[in-house]
Amino acid sequence: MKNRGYYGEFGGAFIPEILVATFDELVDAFEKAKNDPSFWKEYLEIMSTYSCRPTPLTPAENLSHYFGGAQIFIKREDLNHTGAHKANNVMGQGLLVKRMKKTRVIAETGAGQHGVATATMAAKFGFRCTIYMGEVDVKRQRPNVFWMQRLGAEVIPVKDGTAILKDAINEAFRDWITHMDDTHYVLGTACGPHPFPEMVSYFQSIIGQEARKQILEKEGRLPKRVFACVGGGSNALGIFKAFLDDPVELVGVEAGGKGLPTGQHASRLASRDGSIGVAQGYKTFFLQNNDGQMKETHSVAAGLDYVGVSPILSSLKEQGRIRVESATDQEVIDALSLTLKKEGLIPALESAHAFAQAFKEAGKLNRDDLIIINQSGRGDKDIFTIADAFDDPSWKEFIQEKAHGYTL
Amino acid sequence: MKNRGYYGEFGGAFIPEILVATFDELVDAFEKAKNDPSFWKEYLEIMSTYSCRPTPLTPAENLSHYFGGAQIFIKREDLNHTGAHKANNVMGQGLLVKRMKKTRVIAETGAGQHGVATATMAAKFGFRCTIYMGEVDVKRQRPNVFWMQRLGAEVIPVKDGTAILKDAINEAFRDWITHMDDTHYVLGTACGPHPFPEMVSYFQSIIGQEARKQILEKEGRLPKRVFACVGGGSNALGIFKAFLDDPVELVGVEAGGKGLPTGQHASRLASRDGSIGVAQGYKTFFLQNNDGQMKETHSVAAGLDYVGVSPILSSLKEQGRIRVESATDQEVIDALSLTLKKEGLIPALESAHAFAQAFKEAGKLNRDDLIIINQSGRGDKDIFTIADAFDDPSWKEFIQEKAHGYTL
Amino acid sequence: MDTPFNNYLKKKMQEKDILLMTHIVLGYPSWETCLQVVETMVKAGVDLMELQIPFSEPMADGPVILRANQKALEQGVTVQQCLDFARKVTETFDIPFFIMSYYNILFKYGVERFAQTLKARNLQGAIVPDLPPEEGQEYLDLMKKHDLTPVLFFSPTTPDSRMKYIASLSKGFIYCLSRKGVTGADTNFSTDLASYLSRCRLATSLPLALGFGIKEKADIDFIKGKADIAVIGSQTIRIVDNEGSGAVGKFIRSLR
Amino acid sequence: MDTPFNNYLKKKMQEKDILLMTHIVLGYPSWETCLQVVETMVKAGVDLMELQIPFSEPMADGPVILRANQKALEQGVTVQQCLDFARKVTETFDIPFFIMSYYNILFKYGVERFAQTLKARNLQGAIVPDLPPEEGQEYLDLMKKHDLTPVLFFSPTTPDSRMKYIASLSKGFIYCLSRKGVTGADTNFSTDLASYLSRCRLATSLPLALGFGIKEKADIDFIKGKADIAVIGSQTIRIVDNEGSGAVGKFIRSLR
Ligand SMILES: Cc1ncc(COP(=O)(O)O)c(C=O)c1O
Ligand SMILES: Cc1ncc(COP(=O)(O)O)c(C=O)c1O
Repeated sequence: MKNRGYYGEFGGAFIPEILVATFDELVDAFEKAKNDPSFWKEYLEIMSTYSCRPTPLTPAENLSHYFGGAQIFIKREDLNHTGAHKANNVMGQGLLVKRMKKTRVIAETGAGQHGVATATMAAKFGFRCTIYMGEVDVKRQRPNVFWMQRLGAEVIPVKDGTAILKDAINEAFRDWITHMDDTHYVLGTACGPHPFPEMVSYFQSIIGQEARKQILEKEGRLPKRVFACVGGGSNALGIFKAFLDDPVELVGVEAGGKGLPTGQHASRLASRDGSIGVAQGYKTFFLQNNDGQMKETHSVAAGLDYVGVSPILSSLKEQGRIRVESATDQEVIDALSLTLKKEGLIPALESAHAFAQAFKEAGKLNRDDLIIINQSGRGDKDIFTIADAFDDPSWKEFIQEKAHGYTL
Repeated sequence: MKNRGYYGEFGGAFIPEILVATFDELVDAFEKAKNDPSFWKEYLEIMSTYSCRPTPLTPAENLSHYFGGAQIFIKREDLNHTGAHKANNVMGQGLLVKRMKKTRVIAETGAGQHGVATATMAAKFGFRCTIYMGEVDVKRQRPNVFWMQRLGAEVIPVKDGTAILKDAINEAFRDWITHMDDTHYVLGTACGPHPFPEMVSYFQSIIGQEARKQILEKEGRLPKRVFACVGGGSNALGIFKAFLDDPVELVGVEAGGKGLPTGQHASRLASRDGSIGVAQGYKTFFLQNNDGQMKETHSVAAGLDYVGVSPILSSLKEQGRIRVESATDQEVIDALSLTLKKEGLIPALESAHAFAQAFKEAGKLNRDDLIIINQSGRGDKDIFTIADAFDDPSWKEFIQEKAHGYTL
Repeated sequence: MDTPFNNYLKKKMQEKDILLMTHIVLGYPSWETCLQVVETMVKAGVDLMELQIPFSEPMADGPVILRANQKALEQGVTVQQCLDFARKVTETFDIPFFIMSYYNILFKYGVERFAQTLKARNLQGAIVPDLPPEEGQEYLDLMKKHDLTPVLFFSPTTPDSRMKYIASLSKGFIYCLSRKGVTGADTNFSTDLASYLSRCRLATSLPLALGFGIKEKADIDFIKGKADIAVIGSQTIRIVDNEGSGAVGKFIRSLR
Repeated sequence: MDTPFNNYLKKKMQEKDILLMTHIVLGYPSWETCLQVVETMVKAGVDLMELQIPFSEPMADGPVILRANQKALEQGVTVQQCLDFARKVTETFDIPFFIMSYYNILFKYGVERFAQTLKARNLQGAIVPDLPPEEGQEYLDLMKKHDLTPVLFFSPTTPDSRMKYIASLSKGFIYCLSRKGVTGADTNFSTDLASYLSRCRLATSLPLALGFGIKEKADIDFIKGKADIAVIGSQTIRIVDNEGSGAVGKFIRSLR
């Protein structure tokens, strides 16, 4: 095993022996690509012709005015192809897969965003594609399943465990353990065994590189704070990395679910409920019981509803380099609603966590302070959840009529 | 009345006397803006910071290879904020509304795309907003209604006439006739009385300006053909305008619906069923009976399902400068399916008409011929329609379960 | 300028302190009712009538007339039937009748043929709300050629200079919109309206018809002396809808 | 290298042409059944046993063992109960028992405390499939310190050099994965497997246990002489699930 990838005490590669060679190959391919300037160029080229990079940094004048504090800027990852920052990661890994001459990709997905992104990348690069998705999520996120299938991917509902994201990850590993010769596992976030945390944040770092350049060009100075939601941690690391050496406060926002005291949340770092453990191939803070069994988590945002968190974030948190907060489901819905009305933007429920926290802080900052919120994705994918959260009666009627039509 | 805006025998401003002053004011404001170089700069600025302009021109290598003929490029208007070229028009008119110091905007919408775009623009600019939408469309396109409302717009279902797009346009005019003092009517396509056809295509012309530059930069030569779907004509004119003086064949694609011979289509120019008339304030080809009453139209794509067509396109067609074809619902679904699988792109059903026609022609062209398809919007908004078109059983099940959940 | 129609108007205006013009949508709610309504109106002393050929896109009409248009079309009303009905009423009743419709009806029929038909059927002229004079040159010429009256509009948003221009192309009378908005909504009979009407008066020597929102005697009392013709549109349709054609006579008589 | 365990293995290997190691998931389907199964297996001549402490994320396990893990946890099985059960079987039965689990179970329990407990309860060692030696230094040291056997893995994808490295850290025997993939799937007993096993043999002088996919006598016949221990995992769970714990004895006896 060539390299284990530790960040402080976090990270590592806790993988079955059968995968060691595959990881060595991947580490090699990734190191080579990183050291080959043409690789990043190729990456930038595809991100600017297939997706819409650089994505804009939108001044949110109405929200700034509304809170009367810091000037708010929004990094628009929602404008990526497939609607979220997930595109950055899958396209990068896709290029790597081409270099490794593999012909099949697999991925886990929770909300379905990463599954759609991977299926899209696979279609573009001509790879065969299998997506593992917890059965519970398959039911909740049918629109994304529909698109993955239309994109030519096979979607396998995972019925084991709690039948959600973490179980899909296990199942993807099981597939990989079996088919590593022709298959690459496109992990969707900065978690899992080395080199995934490093690799995924490497591809996502394009977000922060752009944002830093954009704010300097526009405003001539750095932001005071940068906010990003934290599921696995990829969009957060993506925007944070470029600011690590700057006097910029970096704020990650986890899912507070029904409130930290209820225990129904997914705050591994912001709550006291997380503890260090080793699962899914890496060491980090997990929401687990004293035996080391993983707990059920809760969030209105499927993409934040995960037991583990990037080891890089755990380490940055322990070092005090980042601050981690949480936002409750209700705060998130309110932040989403305000952002819609004030700016005409529809953040994904995941991203709306970052907005919610920024809104708590913006008013207390000065008018010449700048803050950046990472809008990791767009919310129109979430219509079923958002309509339910708003308890919209005409939506229900619409669905009932639709259903009735199907019965006839 | 200052200016009537004719294109050959098409166009004009057939408006009630009460609106003449409002149109004169609008014509004035638009002329001034056009002649003020800072206006276009302001427009470019907002389109690049709020939306994602320039949108990419994506080489579709897999499709090109598949058809074995022309090299296919796709202009990615789907990557705009709100998911379609509609953003270009609404943001432009929004800037104009600011200049006219009006505080309220109204719009018609069929599929809901233009309604969402207008509601978004209104939120961004702080305008009050009312959207008129045929009751039939409100029922079919509930997701968009939901978003418009969340964006702060009032959505008024129009129950009159055939309760679809054209009736919503009439109703918007009725509102405008009543509230022109503080209200601007943001017409959604290059139709209606002067200056709308000119103004809307002016804002949309950014598509072709970019595309022409991009293809020249990438390939060093002009495309052989450019394909765009034609509803009202705004995305088609948007991409065509930049190529009008070039030796480039411009192909508009109308909705062939269930096939031209069935009469169930919306082909005003490509079929023999269209005839010249005057309605909704302008003269063009309409689908009407011998008495001049407008007919019902049909398309799988709500945004193409309109009785009239841009007078500018009617004129270009009559001059022989553009070719107009049609694609049937089935051809469109097939083209969409192929594009998903081969390129990982999800064109809107509207845009898929352009793809369908391009696919009919690509294989017959040479390998060094280039063609551009305008992907006017993204199709994930169309999931209800597309899932129905694919007759997806798990989708139906999902909706039925959802509905069942609401009944409990 | 002294056409027989002008003479008719002059004579009537001497007899009455205000004239009444009413409106029906042809074929709505049925041809029989239409005929009864016309008869009742004429008997009740209406001085002029607008016969609207229904159109699928009646942009300037409010809900009442809009729905009447729609219903008529759903029932299969054709332009030919409308013109035939018009012939019947001009043969039967001795007041001037105007065709009111949107321009596409004329355009598809052929504007010249339309004018010829109007003349042949003894109609007085036409009212086309979506045809501003700039777009209507051919129409104005043909109406003139066939000795018909093309009624044009003033609106509260029309500047004085444009009123003059419109007046210069007008014959018979000018249709003054009482306010912004479409047919059928309420109008505020206020000093604004009065000063608008005096602007109209200054712009033309033709009689002024005031339309949109006139519903009752009080409205008519208000405009007496300020305009010459009161146009009652949606209100009579409402009455026929709610109380039947029989109620229209009483309503008309109650107005003056 | 001549530990009591090694001596045990040597002795058994002299007696039999192949040894059998079986696997159960602790607490599945019930504690009673577990005890019956262990008893039956020992009586049927099983030479070694793996006792799996269930984990919520058993990444390397296939459907059969995975579901057994899950069911056990749903039934409330705890690590403490598992270790207590282990004490009971080491007290009752006279073969070596190994704890098999994923690393987080050890990590949360405390690796040192875990080793102490294993020793105190007379367990032979542990098998931790998600702990490659590079990550397991502390674990290896502590197992050594407490005279326990940490079983490491070879896999068909392990290069020769790495096999040597793993062998150098190993005690007792080496667990050779028969193929790519997780537990429970079929294995192709082919010349590939044979040449892989001779690679393994070259890399170590320790006995080789072959696991994954062994289901019947034919499989075991194939590996006799190529490996020293046959590991039967999912298959016995299947048999208990389908035919009850009683059927296990007959199955085990049928293998050799
Ligand atoms: C839009 C969006 N944002 C954020 C996340 C969370 O992932 P991460 O923390 O890796 O950015 C997801 C995951 O699905 C997502 O879809
Ligand atoms: C994505 C998309 N494309 C095309 C159209 C058709 O309009 P136009 O012909 O004006 O581009 C619509 C209208 O809703 C649309 O939503």
